[in-house]
Amino acid sequence: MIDPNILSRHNLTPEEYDLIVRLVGREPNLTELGIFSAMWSEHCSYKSSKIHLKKLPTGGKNVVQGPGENAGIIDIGDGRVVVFKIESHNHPSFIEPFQGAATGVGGILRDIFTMGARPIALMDSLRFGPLENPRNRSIMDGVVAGISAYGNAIGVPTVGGEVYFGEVYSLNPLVNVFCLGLADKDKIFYARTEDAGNAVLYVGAKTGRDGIHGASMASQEFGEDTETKRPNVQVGDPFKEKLLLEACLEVMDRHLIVGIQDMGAAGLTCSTTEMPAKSGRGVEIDLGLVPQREAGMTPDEIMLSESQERMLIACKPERVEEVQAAFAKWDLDAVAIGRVTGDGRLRCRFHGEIVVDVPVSAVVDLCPMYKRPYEAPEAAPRPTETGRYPLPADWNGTLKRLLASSTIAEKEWIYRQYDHMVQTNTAHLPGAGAAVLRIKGSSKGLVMTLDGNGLYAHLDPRTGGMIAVAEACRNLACVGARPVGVTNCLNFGNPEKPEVMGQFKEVVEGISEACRTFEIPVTGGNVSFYNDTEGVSIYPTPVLGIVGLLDDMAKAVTPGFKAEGEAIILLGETRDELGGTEYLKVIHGREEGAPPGLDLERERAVQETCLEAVGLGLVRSAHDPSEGGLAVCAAECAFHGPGGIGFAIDLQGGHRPDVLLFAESQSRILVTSKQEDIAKVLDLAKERGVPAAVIGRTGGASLKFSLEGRTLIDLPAAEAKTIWMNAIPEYFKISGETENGR
Amino acid sequence: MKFGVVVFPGSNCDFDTVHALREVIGRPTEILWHKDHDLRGADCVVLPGGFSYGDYLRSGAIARFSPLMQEVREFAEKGGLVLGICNGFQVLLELGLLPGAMLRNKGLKFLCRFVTVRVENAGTRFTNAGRKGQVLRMPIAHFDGNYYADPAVLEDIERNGRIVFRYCDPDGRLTDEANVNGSLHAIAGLTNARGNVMGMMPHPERASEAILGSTDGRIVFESLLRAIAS
Amino acid sequence: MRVRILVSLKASVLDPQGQAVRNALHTLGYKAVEDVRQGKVFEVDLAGLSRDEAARLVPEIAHKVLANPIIETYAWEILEE
Amino acid sequence: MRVRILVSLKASVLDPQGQAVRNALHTLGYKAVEDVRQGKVFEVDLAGLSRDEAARLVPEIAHKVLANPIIETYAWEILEE
Ligand SMILES: Nc1ncnc2c1ncn2[C@@H]1O[C@H](COP(=O)(O)OP(=O)(O)O)[C@@H](O)[C@H]1O
Ligand SMILES: [Mg+2]
Repeated sequence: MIDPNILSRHNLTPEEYDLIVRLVGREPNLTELGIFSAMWSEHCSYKSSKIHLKKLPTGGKNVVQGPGENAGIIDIGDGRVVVFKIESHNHPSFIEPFQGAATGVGGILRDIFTMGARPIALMDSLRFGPLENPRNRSIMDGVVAGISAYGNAIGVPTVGGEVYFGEVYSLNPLVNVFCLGLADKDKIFYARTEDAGNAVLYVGAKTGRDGIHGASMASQEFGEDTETKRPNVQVGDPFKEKLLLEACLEVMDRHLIVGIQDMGAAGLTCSTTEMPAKSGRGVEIDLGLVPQREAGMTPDEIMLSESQERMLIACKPERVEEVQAAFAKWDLDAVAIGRVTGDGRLRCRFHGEIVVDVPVSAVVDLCPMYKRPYEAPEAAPRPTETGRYPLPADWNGTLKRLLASSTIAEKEWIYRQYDHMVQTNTAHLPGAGAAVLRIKGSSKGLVMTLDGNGLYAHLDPRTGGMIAVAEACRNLACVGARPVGVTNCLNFGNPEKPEVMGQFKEVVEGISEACRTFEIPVTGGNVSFYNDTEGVSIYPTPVLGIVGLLDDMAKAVTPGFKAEGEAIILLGETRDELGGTEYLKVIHGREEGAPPGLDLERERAVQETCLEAVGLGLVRSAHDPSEGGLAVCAAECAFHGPGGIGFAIDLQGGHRPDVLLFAESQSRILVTSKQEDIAKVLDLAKERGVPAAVIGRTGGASLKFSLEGRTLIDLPAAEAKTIWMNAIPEYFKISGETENGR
Repeated sequence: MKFGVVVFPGSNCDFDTVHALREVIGRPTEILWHKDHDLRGADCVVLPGGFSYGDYLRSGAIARFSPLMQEVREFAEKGGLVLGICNGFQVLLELGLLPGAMLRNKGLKFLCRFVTVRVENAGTRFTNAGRKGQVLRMPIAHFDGNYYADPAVLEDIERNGRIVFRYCDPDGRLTDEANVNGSLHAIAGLTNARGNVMGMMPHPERASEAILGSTDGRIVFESLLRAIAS
Repeated sequence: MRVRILVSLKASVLDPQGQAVRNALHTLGYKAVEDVRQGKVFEVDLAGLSRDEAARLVPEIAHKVLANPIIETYAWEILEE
Repeated sequence: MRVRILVSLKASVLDPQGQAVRNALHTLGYKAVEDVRQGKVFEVDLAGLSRDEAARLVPEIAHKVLANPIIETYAWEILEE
């Protein structure tokens, strides 16, 4: 009855099918096959990635929960923990940008509050094709509106994020969403059923035919027929999720439940197998009791629906009524659909008949793991020979073009649509660098950032992975915070292609090496494979989410210049490396060469210098050069300062002017200090062997760069700022163009 | 003197407001559940920001039917002090305690940012701690803050000093650009005829602590303290 | 019985959403489009009501709940008995 | 010519707005209301088009701009020639 056609529709190989038959002890029926298909999909099983992910460092004295749960947990002292995680929603966002992104936010929020934490911050990492193309504009407009609609309504601030633009993302936008929650250490909840006899409750939205086979869809390439193959798109209901959030936190606060799991990918299937599997139990449910939005749903539709805003709860039988009353207060039903059993099987009844009877451990733990063939990427090309590129004739014009490039330009058009202040913890507004949140009732602060340059990882996967970690940590160091934990979202093409698997392996090893150097644990993450459309893979795009702690909020530093007449000091050094830079891409039209090199020890020394200088109160502003190099970095410091304080920087030779201005050499931080503190900062650098020099001073109304006294750039700060501010809004000026009637 | 903050399903600035009133202003503050019928002795009822009932249908439209709103209406009719912030303002409009309605922002996007507003009337119970013409810096965060009322209503509220705040530039000038959501007469806050009910789109609770970038919002809360004391 | 209720902005109230749609259509080259007004439509299933009862009920809920009479008007029709 | 275009969610797609309206009506005691689906309506003025031209143009703009074909469907009618 199960023929190859059915198998391929379920995205299972004949070998996997044979294993299923052995594990179940007979031929599975279609519902059971659907269960295996979803849970053994790449998206849920990590069957291609697990052997590599094992290399990541996950331990540490503050780690309360590493990978393996809905989110990671780090102890931040005072009886409190932070719970955080990043997730991708790339495929759904391509199909329907608004709902895809919105439900991505809904999903990551549930991952956090299902553990007992109140979500206090969201961040988003986005990749789109160039905005010259109206299709890309419309995708971006929809994605941003979707994130905004969900996050704003539920009342969790979107405090930061990042966005890059590149042709490879035209047919495959990336939408990664990060969420962080705060919990009391003694009120953490896990996806467990505990003892046999416990009740199993279904809470939240009714089940409809939404996103059926979403998990296996995220585990397939998109082809031309994708448009027609669209499953039912899930629609997010942030209002319902807000009720669910409050009700769940209430039953947890009162310790009325023993375990809980959200229903995201693979829906009821995932929760009814993972929860008992983790407790070594089974579950028996009656599918007829599952609240349904549509008439005539079949057992496999009920089991595989990805309707949003639902949770599965296990509680002691004598608590059922109290739990139901707590949900009723929030106008939600909590329906007892079954109970925990001792036999380790998932058994589902439907109209009195048993329609599913499978061992949960087979579904959850016995998916075959693959060591997919990988092809080491070609050796990174030698450092680009800078001499091949003609020197620009017009330096002012070159800086202007870079400031107007979508990847560099101001992202206010995006973050103004996000409520980034609700919950009244946002101490530094979005715009530059890391997000900074105060913790009410404490002098400590939380700092967080997302980072990942896909072009670097494309040109040299290992270095790209390392740089993503280094840069994220550097962003924290600029504020004055030390990293405490890492989550990551690895966006790649088809893992069945050896070259993609090779990129994956290298990136993971790079991340791993950098995290070991910085001694930070990876507490979780997400892998999104099959980001290919019509056979073309995206650049390998690791996105690192790093969370840091500030001991004293009052000492936090921002990137904007503070006053005229202060010294501008460059920690670190600029090297002759133009490969992979935004400058090469925008001005010379090339995406090539080796990305900037990274010496992890040097990186550490530079960050330590900055951290110590901030701790001693010697630093007035700090910002690190990234896309666009030193020139763009200094310009941003000017733009973020009050009233547009300009600067004059005099560069010393040794390299071509374009290298000095626009190279993206790592391990550099631009700080400003009062005149009387210069020597102290330089001494701190010297102690750690970090090159450091005063390269200019703040003041005036222009952005001025000279090379050994000879003017290169002299641009009115106000004019430059206008270019940088208006670049993205210009694309969306024709109001409503991409509204799609919404 | 006691505040009461109403919690509707979907309210999300309720705890921010409670925090500002209890921890910053230092006054006892009751949390009022929308299904109750009891204002718990509050001297001033605050309807907080958020997305009550998801803001489905229209912002604030469904919240107005909450059981507690009956009490709030009676309280207001007897002269009790009622402050609506953002979504709370929208609820007051839907409830008819304040005139007019909100349309979508002129840019058709949700807008979250600091704005400056000018105190138009420092004689109200919500602004007596400020000065006429004073420019206050507070955040806004809304989709539907584009105030609309019939010409007759506008004339009435103008004539009777019921406009409390107008969007202005940092120097206090009224410009098209400063009127970020396109409100008629740049209205950011107004009172009822009797002066005991005010709605405002900016969030004073988000501008009550230096660490959040402004303390100008405290003027609203401190004015209420004075009003109740006298 | 199924009824349809159309809620639209009064003619005197500016409709920024309709304007945006019109501008978008113009940008796409649909010059024949002179004006666009955007509104809401509700399809409501009613149980056990006679025509007369519906004719009393629908205007009531439209006026009280579905439309904001300050800025909106409504119209309704029966789709199915 | 004036046309009316109704855009509604496909039947199987969740309609949180319609649900919220239905719940509100129930709370207010309108128990006869069984279900509510909310959609959008556009009234569009077209200049200088024949009936046939309109019959080509309207579905095109409805599909391309007014409705999101992934989750919505549309219907249209001529209100005035
Ligand atoms: N890139 C990664 N690095 C480390 N851990 C990861 C990574 N990707 C996934 N994981 C971990 O693998 C587990 C399964 O992930 P996932 O399927 O995304 O969880 P769920 O879908 O249940 O929320 C999680 O604990 C997650 O943290
Ligand atoms: Mg999960």
